[in-house]
Amino acid sequence: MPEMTLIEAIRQGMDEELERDKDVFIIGEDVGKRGGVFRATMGLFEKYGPQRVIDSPLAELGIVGTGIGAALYGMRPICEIQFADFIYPAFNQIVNEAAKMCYRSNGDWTVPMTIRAPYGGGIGGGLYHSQSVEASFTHIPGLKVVVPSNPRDAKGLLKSAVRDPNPVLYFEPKKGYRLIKGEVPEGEYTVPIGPAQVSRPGKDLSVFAYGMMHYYTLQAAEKVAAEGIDAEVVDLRTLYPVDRETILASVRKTGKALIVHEDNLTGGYGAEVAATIAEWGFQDLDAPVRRLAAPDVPGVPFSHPMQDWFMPNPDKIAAAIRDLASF
Amino acid sequence: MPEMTLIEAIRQGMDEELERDKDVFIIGEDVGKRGGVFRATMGLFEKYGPQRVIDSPLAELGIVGTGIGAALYGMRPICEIQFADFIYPAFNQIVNEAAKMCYRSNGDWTVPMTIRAPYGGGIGGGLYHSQSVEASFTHIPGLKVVVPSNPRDAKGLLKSAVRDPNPVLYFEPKKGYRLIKGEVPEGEYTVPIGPAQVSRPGKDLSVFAYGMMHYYTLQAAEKVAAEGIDAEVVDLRTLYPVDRETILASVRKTGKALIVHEDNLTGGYGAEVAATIAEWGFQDLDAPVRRLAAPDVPGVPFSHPMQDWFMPNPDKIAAAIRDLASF
Amino acid sequence: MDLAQDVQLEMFRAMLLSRRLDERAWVLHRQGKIAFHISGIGHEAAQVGAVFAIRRGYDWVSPYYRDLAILLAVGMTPAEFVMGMMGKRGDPTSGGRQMPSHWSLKRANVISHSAPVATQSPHATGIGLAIKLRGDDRVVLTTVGEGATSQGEWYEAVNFAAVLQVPVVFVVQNNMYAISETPDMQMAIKSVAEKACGLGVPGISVDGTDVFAVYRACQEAVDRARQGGGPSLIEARTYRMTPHSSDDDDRTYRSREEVEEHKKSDPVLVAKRQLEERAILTEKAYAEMDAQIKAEVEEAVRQAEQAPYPEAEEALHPVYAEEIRLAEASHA
Amino acid sequence: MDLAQDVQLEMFRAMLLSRRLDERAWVLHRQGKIAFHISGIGHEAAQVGAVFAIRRGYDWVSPYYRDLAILLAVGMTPAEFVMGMMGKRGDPTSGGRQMPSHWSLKRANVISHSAPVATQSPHATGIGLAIKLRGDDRVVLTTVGEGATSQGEWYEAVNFAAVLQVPVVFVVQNNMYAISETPDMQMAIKSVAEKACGLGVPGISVDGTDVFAVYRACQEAVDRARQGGGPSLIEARTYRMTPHSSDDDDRTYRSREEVEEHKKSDPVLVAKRQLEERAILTEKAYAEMDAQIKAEVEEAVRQAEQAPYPEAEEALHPVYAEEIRLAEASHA
Ligand SMILES: Cc1ncc(C[n+]2csc(CCOP(=O)(O)OP(=O)(O)O)c2C)c(N)n1
Ligand SMILES: Cc1ncc(C[n+]2csc(CCOP(=O)(O)OP(=O)(O)O)c2C)c(N)n1
Ligand SMILES: [Mg+2]
Ligand SMILES: [Mg+2]
Repeated sequence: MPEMTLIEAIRQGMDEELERDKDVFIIGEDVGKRGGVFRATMGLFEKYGPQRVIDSPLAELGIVGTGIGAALYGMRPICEIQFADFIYPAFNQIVNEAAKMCYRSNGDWTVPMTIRAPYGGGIGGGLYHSQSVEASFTHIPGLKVVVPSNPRDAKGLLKSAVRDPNPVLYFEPKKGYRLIKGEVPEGEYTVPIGPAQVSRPGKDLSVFAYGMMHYYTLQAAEKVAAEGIDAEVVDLRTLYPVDRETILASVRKTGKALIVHEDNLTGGYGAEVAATIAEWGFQDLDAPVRRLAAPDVPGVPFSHPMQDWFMPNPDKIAAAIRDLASF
Repeated sequence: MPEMTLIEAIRQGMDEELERDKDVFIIGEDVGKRGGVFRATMGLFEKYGPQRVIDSPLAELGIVGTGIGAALYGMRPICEIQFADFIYPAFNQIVNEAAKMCYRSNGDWTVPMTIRAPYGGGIGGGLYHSQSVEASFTHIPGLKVVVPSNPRDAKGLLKSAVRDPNPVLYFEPKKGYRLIKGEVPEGEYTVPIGPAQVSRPGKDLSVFAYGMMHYYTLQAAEKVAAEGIDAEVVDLRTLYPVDRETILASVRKTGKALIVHEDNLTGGYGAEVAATIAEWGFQDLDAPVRRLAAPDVPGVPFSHPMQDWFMPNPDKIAAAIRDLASF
Repeated sequence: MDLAQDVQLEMFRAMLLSRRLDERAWVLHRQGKIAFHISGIGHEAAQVGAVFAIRRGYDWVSPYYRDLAILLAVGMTPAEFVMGMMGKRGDPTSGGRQMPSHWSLKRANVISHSAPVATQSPHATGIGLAIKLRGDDRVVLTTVGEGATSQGEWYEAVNFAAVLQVPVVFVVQNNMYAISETPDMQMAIKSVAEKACGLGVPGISVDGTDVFAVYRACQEAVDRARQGGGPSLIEARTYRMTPHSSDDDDRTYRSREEVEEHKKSDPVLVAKRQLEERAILTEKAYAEMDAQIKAEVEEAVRQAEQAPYPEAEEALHPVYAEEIRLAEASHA
Repeated sequence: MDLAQDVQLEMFRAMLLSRRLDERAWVLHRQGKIAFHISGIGHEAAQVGAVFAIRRGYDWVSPYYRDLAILLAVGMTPAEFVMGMMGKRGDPTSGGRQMPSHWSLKRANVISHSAPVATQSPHATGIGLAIKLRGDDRVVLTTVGEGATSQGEWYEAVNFAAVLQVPVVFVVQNNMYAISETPDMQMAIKSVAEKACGLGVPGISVDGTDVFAVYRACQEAVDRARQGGGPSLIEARTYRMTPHSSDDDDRTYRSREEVEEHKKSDPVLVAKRQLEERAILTEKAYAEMDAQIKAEVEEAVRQAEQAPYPEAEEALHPVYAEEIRLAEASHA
């Protein structure tokens, strides 16, 4: 199997879907000649032309709203939001329109649309090029929210997203674009939207994570393994709908749960995971449900000492694992 | 003490603040001659004139963005969003701007602004005149989010919101506008933003609620009291920042927790309350943390049988209380 | 007028049907049989003029809540409308999920819209883009009120359409009010059509109480769009003859004299006069038509009243497209 | 030119200081001493022309990221700028929280802005409203790029300002690119100034490489605003002479020839020629000024390099206004 980076896998996924289905097209800012500011769409404009890879005006609401309309007509738009931090102008279209279309029309109208957005911190982006925005969407019935943590899933989930008959938000951990490498199967495959995955079986405690934090969690698990702590790591992958079964099965096995994300603690996605466990896994628990997350400040500061303070990392995760394991 | 309705208390609060401080002004759609579509601002245009009660163009982003600018200059705007369902066009301004202003400028700039919006279902409003939107904001450091459940708090919290040096979202349970009546102290008083309140002390289990659901929860608690179940009811009132102390103190006392809201279950505000208890109240718990919330469908349906199915009510709450009490 | 006489009559009948049904809705509301009504009275010429300019059922429509006449003209039945008012299962817009007059009619290419104003405008642009990408020869008709043009959402929709040169006709029904607010509280220009020049699209303002004037303006825009000439903006100037909705009391913000004054240019009366002058309609033919329409409306109300409500559990689906079958099974 | 000679010289000096500092930033970036730079090279005339039209430090400014020359002209010191680039505690915009060039300068009435484009536009309108409500005689200057005018946010801001008739001057620095996209990908009109007619505000397009032309246009708009005449829209046409930012590679979307061609109308050269023609500046005086500025820039870099970084824990505050004291205490 060829090894590639996360962003290469995403690009290959888009390439194959554009090739496979002529209803698929990409729309976003600088996705054409520029190939996207992160180069996710590099080469696609040259290959598929300006009808399939469309540079849009600088307006996220317009990008998503136009995507919804095209999807209603039967197309399969991939909308690129340049940074997740800039998704909020489109919030009304995503939450009030795309998410509610199927239900409100009693199934007459559906919105088969993918919205891609790079998210996450630790890249010197300051408050507005570092945000984790998933929790704003993992509360909205009608949406699906996925976050890949490795190239294989990235490609497979992207292809599933494009083929999904519903609006799918596909958040890309941008710090891992070139940092995270891995094998990607040759030939056609998809990764289903829905199931989380136990990426490292273990018996002492369960650590739930996604995206870049999943990557770090695996590193932390190796660290503590050397100290005799056997952590199970679960890659949540699909954040919404919530895969409660996999979460609860893991807690049933280990009795302890730690949730890790780089979004703020309060009201972050970890709250729902914790609530799920506290409600339906209560009798399996032999320790408090812990969350390791960013502090409750409005964003990731630019200056390095403050950025480092903000971001979870393998050391902080390992410390939290040790702490919980010793409860 | 005079008795009044929830909406009268809100109006009186605004009236007194307009009177007290000439920097206070109201801006929104139809707030002038029309007095607001719910009549919350009735009479204020006539009393304070078009400079203090400003009918704006039909654009929520513009309302909030203009409010932020005025607040930066030192004014104290009260922005009215006609229905909470229409707050999303302003999401970017609230979340990326108002919330982050103080932090990002290292305290140089602050946004003393109140955003009022009627929220909640059960009024035949269908998907777009019934929404509970609080969970979209109780995750955003820099914001404060309050929801009054009775006239006394409504007036007192509104006055605190107007005087607060930060952006405060003030969500009004519109089904209770005229239904909820209560005594309001004469003369000047405020209710602090921050603390939740034990509105009915009890010993068997704790029920956490706010807004209309708090009103219903008190009714449910009376019902089950007749059956010998002594429920403690906590009115959360300030949803963000979270009053973890009051929540945990109640669970310490009762050992059982039920959270009630009319927003969707998954990712709703209840998730954070449950996570708080699962993390810091774990050793006090002798039952799973339960949530009673709306089902995970995209909105409140219009047609009555479906609306009734969607909405929590005193009977459903009483059933959930009985169920948890018997665990 | 180059329109065939039978088409002119058909247009008039569409206006009258909309009017009578709308009036009946107000009665149903007074009778306590429906909880809410938002009216198109005064808008019939704007709507019928616009919708007759497209190929109905073939072209696409992204409407707004006052568009009863448009929906009837593309084939929504009066009974379907009343079922929507009552939240009956047979409501074709949403199976009782949405409030009345939040349209959708899949079989006629009318997309579902919501309450937040102007949200349907970018959808029209997207449909236009899809039509262009597929190489189809359809056009999209989309409507809003003048108040909704204050939304950035509307601006971005028209701008995208202009830049992408897609076949969309943006019709603005300027009825002089957005609930209580007058146009000068929305914009610093005299006519919505002036917005066209800032967006680089052809713009025109027409008398929205004259169905044939609206028709001509829209026909030109539709033709241009279909031939690849891109989008247009059309303002149809009219007057909201009722309160904003059944929840509104318009006496707080406008005088009875003003409302009375505008009844003189009631679009149904204007059209009736035009057809009479053109000797296409006689008083007798009108009376017959009206009687027939009124009977049709009564029959619709009867049918709707007898129709079942949805079961509570139908509300569980379909949140996702995968559940559409489940939803269908549950109300089969 | 009715501007006093010393003011003209002062304007030129402001442009040159901005240019030299900006060039130095690129060098710092190549040296690996800073991680990011977004440049104002090519924008100096547009910015200096605009900011000299207001009462600096008295009027308010709601700027965007390229406005280095504006910030210097209202009193940000070069050292403060470099500290911002380096994320040093002394960064006056944010104490190292924001990325470089995300301005704020409280003491000069420059508000804090963020990265999402056009978000600062409605703030300008709100400040204008506050000025009007308080009866003050200030005006607000606010800027964006031409790409940002595609945002509904910008449209609503100008529309509110027009309807409320508040004293705001909206300046659009049209540099022919929004990252890789040209104006025809943003709008279906030939000039941003055409947007004015759809919004009911005076609009004008000026040569943004001519500082005095920009000054005259802005002065007129500022005077009108101060006298209660409401907002204006001014497009200053210029060219982005650098890649979008230090993260960009512009060779993928524009030719080297095109970039070279535009160097002929480099606004600093244009202004230098103008002052030479008016005999206000000699080659010798220029060389002296330049040397002095370069020394000033080096001194700024030296100071900034020696300045401390914030402590990690400073990041904890101030989330809320109540914590401002805590924040101040922690870095006292
Ligand atoms: C985003 C949003 N804000 C507020 C409302 C509440 N509202 C419903 S209709 C309306 C006025 C609309 O006026 P206009 O666009 O002129 O259409 P008209 O009703 O006059 O036909 C308002 C403010 C809404 N539906 N959506
Ligand atoms: C809402 C939003 N979307 C996308 C971006 C990413 N972005 C940063 S600058 C830029 C181009 C801006 O172009 P223009 O407004 O013309 O200003 P210029 O940079 O050319 O001065 C884009 C797309 C952003 N900052 N904000
Ligand atoms: Mg109107
Ligand atoms: Mg530009």
